[in-house]
Amino acid sequence: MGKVIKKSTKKTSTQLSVRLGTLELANPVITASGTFGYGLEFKAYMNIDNLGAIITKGLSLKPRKGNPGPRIVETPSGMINAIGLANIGVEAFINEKLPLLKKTKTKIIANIFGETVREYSELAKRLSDVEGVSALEINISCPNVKKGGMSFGTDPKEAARVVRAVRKATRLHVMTKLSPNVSDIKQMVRSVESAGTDSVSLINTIPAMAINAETKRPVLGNVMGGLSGPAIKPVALRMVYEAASVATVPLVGIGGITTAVDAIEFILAGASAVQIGTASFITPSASESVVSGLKEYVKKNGDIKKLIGALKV
Amino acid sequence: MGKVIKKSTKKTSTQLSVRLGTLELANPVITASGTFGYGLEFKAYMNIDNLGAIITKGLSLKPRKGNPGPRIVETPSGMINAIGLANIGVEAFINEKLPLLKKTKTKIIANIFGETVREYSELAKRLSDVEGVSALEINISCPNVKKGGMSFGTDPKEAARVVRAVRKATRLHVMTKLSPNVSDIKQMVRSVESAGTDSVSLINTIPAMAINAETKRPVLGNVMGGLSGPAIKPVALRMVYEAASVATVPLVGIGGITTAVDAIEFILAGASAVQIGTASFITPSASESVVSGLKEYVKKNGDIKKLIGALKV
Amino acid sequence: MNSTVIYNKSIATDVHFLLRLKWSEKKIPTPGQFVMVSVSDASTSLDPLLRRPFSVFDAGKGWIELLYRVVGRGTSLMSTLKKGDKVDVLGPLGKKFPTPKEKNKLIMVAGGIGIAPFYLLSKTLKNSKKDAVLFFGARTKVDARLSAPIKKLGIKVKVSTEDGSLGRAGYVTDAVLDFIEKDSVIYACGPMGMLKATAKLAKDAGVLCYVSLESSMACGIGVCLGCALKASEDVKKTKDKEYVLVCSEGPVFNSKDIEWEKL
Amino acid sequence: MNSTVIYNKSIATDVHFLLRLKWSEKKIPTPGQFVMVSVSDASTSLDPLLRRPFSVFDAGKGWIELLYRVVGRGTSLMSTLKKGDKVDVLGPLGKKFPTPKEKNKLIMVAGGIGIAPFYLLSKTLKNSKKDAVLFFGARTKVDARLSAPIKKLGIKVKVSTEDGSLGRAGYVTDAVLDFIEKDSVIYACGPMGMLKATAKLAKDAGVLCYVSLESSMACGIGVCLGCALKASEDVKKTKDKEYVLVCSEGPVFNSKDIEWEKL
Ligand SMILES: Cc1cc2nc3c(=O)[nH]c(=O)nc-3n(C[C@H](O)[C@H](O)[C@H](O)COP(=O)(O)OP(=O)(O)OC[C@H]3O[C@@H](n4cnc5c(N)ncnc54)[C@H](O)[C@@H]3O)c2cc1C
Ligand SMILES: Cc1cc2nc3c(=O)[nH]c(=O)nc-3n(C[C@H](O)[C@H](O)[C@H](O)COP(=O)(O)OP(=O)(O)OC[C@H]3O[C@@H](n4cnc5c(N)ncnc54)[C@H](O)[C@@H]3O)c2cc1C
Ligand SMILES: Cc1cc2nc3c(=O)[nH]c(=O)nc-3n(C[C@H](O)[C@H](O)[C@H](O)COP(=O)(O)O)c2cc1C
Ligand SMILES: Cc1cc2nc3c(=O)[nH]c(=O)nc-3n(C[C@H](O)[C@H](O)[C@H](O)COP(=O)(O)O)c2cc1C
Ligand code: FES
Ligand code: FES
Repeated sequence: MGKVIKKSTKKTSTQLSVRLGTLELANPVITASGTFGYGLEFKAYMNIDNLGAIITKGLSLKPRKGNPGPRIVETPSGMINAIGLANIGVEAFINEKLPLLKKTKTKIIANIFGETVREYSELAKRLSDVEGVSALEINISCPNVKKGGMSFGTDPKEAARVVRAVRKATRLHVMTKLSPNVSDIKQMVRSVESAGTDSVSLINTIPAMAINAETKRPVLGNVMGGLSGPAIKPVALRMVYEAASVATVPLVGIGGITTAVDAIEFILAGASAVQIGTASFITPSASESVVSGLKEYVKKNGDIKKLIGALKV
Repeated sequence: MGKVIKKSTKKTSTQLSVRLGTLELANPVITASGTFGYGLEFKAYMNIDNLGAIITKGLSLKPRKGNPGPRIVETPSGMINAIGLANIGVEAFINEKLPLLKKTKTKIIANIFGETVREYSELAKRLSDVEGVSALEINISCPNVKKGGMSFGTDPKEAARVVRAVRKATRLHVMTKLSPNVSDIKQMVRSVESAGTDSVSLINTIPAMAINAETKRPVLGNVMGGLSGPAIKPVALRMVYEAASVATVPLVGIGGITTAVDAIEFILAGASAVQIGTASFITPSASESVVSGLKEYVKKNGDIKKLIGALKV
Repeated sequence: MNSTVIYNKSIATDVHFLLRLKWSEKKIPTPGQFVMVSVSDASTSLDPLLRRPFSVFDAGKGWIELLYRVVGRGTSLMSTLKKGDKVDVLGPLGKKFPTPKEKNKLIMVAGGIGIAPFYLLSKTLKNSKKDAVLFFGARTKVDARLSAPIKKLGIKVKVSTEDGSLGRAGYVTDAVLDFIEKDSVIYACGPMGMLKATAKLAKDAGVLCYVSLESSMACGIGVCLGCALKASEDVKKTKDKEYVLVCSEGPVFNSKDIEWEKL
Repeated sequence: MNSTVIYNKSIATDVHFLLRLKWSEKKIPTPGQFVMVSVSDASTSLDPLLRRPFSVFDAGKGWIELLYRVVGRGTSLMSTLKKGDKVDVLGPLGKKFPTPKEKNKLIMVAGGIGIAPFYLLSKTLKNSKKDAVLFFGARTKVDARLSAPIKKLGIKVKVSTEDGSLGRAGYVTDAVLDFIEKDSVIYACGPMGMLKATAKLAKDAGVLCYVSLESSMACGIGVCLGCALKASEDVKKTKDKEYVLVCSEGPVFNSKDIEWEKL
């Protein structure tokens, strides 16, 4: 009996595994940058070994303090954040977090951002030198920094420059994370593809704002921030579907995913994997629940890979 | 006593009035195109005389049947519609609806859209010939038509072409309604301003999609549609605030407004008036409630015009 | 209209509820009409956002009753309503079932929760009541209990269950076939598949058939144009209409007016 | 953790509630810690989306108690909770009040609902209890009733009301001033203005002061970095930190660690 059960688990587990080009994941569930700390914080709430991959908080060359508060505000079925990419910096990450983090069998993806193309390529080099990082996710789309950031994310040529530089600097899998703040996401996909990205993740938060009518002031210290959570899911799904119509590399869907059903919707739209963001704030083990839900799904319906882009239009 | 009360009402009413360039409105509350029918339908639920203005369902030269169903789907704190600009056509509007509609003292604004620049200018001409229409709102941003529509809305040059043609064809107030589906809303504002628009309204719905994981099909007959409702309010507020930083013509804020407080937020961000859309579906008299709420506000705080763009940053 | 819950109790099964609300609108709902219910209070939650449509199951002096099945978020929330709670209701909306003629033999065909509008209709039947019959298709014999209130009114009820646990086994439409006479008129409400089959049946038999349809709705009052269904070729030609609006032109339609192939 | 409501009753006024929940977590909350409460069930509503933070008012074997004031959407929803309802709670979170030393004279300063964490703290005080005093600033004498439970524990309570309807009129901090001695230690919780004034007072008097702070929170567990407040110059220099996280490094801070000018 023991054997039989083992076998069926094995089957489920291969049926849950997905491949993003060179990057093989035990399952398609990845925790999104900035919503899962450096991974270790969640050990108290779930088994992080069960994830497909963990993406770190966005890393810069130097540590960053972030924006003045308030940094978050709730909105209908969503939230706006203006953290300002606060992070401990790549060296502290490598020295303090990575040694502990790489003990998990889950793949570690480092999310990186710079203010110049050069900073991106230095980050890529530095992270390629160390053991334990499986891929880099290039954040060209964070709306919360004054320099760089957004302009890379909305101009296909600038985006390609960043990707090309990172591509040259590393042998790791390169995932490029796109901003939703563009008229034509297809053009962005084509551009970062031709610059050599191995996969494309989308979407980052949507630039947004909240105002306190009583004080007549913006709610956020930074005035603007990025909208995330279930409110943006319909926009994210549309963008993944549009991206899938032109993409030749694998896509990773992000935006308001809280359940396994949400994940399946993104996979049907064309994503090979998904990222769980805001949902982890509400339920720290949300990502693990999505994995369990997908496990149930493949037990009944077979290989998850058959679902990728299987939307009947 | 009676006199005193009358006086104070009068004061309130001038304190609620706003001016969009040449267009004077008794109050800043306008019902959004496509969410208020041709206005008459709401007589059973509220006094339409209390509104600042009514914007008609989008009108085209010829009647349009619209998209196959399902045409709407609910999303977290929002909804997606893919009506497909179904409308009775400009002639039927002029002959059947306008005669009844112009009995209200509320200003009537005709929302127009075409598939070519020429169609826009013909619509503008036709509607300028008749009595009862105070302004035209140019919809260059509807995501639901295959031809025209979206491409006008996301390309500043194309948008300007449409506005210029309408400007030439009419002496009515021209309001241009912008799509949120652009990287740089400021550029769009500048472009339609230089083409001669008298005011700018924003935002239209955000392109979006819903998928039924069980049937593996898109929920909407048209696959994609436009997201509206409270979910998009933070994005709309941000865009109005950005637009206000460059606009020289008055702005009209739209997106998820359901209460007077929401309206005040848009006004603080820089809007001279607001439009109520999806909220009218949930409560047919929602727009009237916003007017009442603003009335209370100005009774306590004085002229609403002082609030326009008064955000302290 | 803000309405107070008189009671909200499960009926027949644990997913079916009967909700009685105070009703102070001047308009009294007629059989076939529906109401739109706000399941969340906008001051505390904006999700679910849209109202949910429900047929009027029964109506009396100062109250209305809805019969609903818990299928998703909105109906789950509704099922937690308690006596004294407030709920916002818009209506009555839509067109009623045409009053059957005296000479007509009324055949009601209901599938599952589609039975809801037939109670009020049955109540309003007068002399013709003795000739009226309800064919009720249910999943199981437990669900079939939903027809008890109509039976009590003195209407003949013929049950079919999908699992054969009560009455005839199989689709309700199969049962109807043998029963149609020349002066029969069919009123149907239920799942699309059932309505489609019923419409075909009526067409083949050459009898009049009215169907109460469902569609996703935002406004319920004919302004969002969201609830449109394809009209039949016939309607298209005679009225130059490609779509009909379920909320304002229906929910009750002559089955000939609908393009069944497109559903 | 899914928790069952034991009771949820209004206390002192009709906007203050005491919510008792079953508690099966191994970790027992200590004074000053907080929990994050999910006010809506995600299977029926995604709005409000985020959990709400609340200090632990009291805790016993198998239960915890929260004292809350209805201020907005989330707390309105909470106020409708009834015995037997389920609510999802995350915690205990954050750092506790440091245990006061025997020799210290404990001065608790609470403004409004800021009284919440002091009940559990007062309960844990042993010998020092006779020397502890709570200064409670309330809007009116009705609000002032919130201090009754602490009084019952044998703690001296000195009330100030803004409207002068009970105790001293004016700000609570004015009352504290005369009371500070050399070995006093101040624990404060309440509105920002009050905390700022208290911190200044403590600084001027050269006594130790701990404050329990609030900030907008998304996660409550130190990962979103949303709840950051500016750290004092001192912290900046010694620890190279510009911000402190209220949820994981607080909510209780030494008042010297906070940059009060930026609040
Ligand atoms: C005119 C009319 C009368 C109706 N009368 C009744 C009635 O008397 N009793 C009753 O129980 N139900 C009735 N319904 C169906 C009822 O409106 C839906 O069951 C309800 O809206 C579902 O809400 P939910 O939030 O629980 O489900 P959701 O979570 O919104 O959805 C659950 C499932 O129901 C489907 N659904 C959602 N809304 C609708 C809709 N408007 N029409 C069809 N399917 C939908 C979804 O696609 C999904 O599969 C009627 C519908 C219409 C249009
Ligand atoms: C560590 C901590 C402990 C707390 N302990 C208690 C307690 O024991 N009892 C109690 O009644 N309250 C406590 N609060 C405050 C409580 O969290 C808020 O009152 C609650 O989140 C408001 O939710 P709402 O949905 O009702 O209000 P909303 O509708 O979200 O907002 C209403 C008002 O409250 C403000 N507000 C919202 N969230 C917060 C927040 N997290 N911090 C500060 N202000 C906020 C808003 O700006 C707005 O002005 C505590 C807060 C923190 C951070
Ligand atoms: C508080 C917060 C911090 C974030 N920080 C980052 C970041 O550092 N780098 C990045 O690429 N994305 C960041 N994101 C964006 C998320 O990774 C994700 O793209 C976005 O939140 C949408 O997904 P969701 O709706 O599931 O949250 C952040 C999001 C939130 C809410
Ligand atoms: C069902 C529906 C139909 C609409 N039709 C039109 C239209 O014909 N023309 C137009 O310019 N905008 C149309 N809109 C967009 C609205 O006018 C408005 O810009 C948008 O819904 C955002 O506002 P809201 O969030 O308040 O609904 C439509 C929106 C909805 C929901
Ligand atoms: S539901 Fe809006 S038109 Fe029918
Ligand atoms: S609330 Fe998320 S870090 Fe404190």
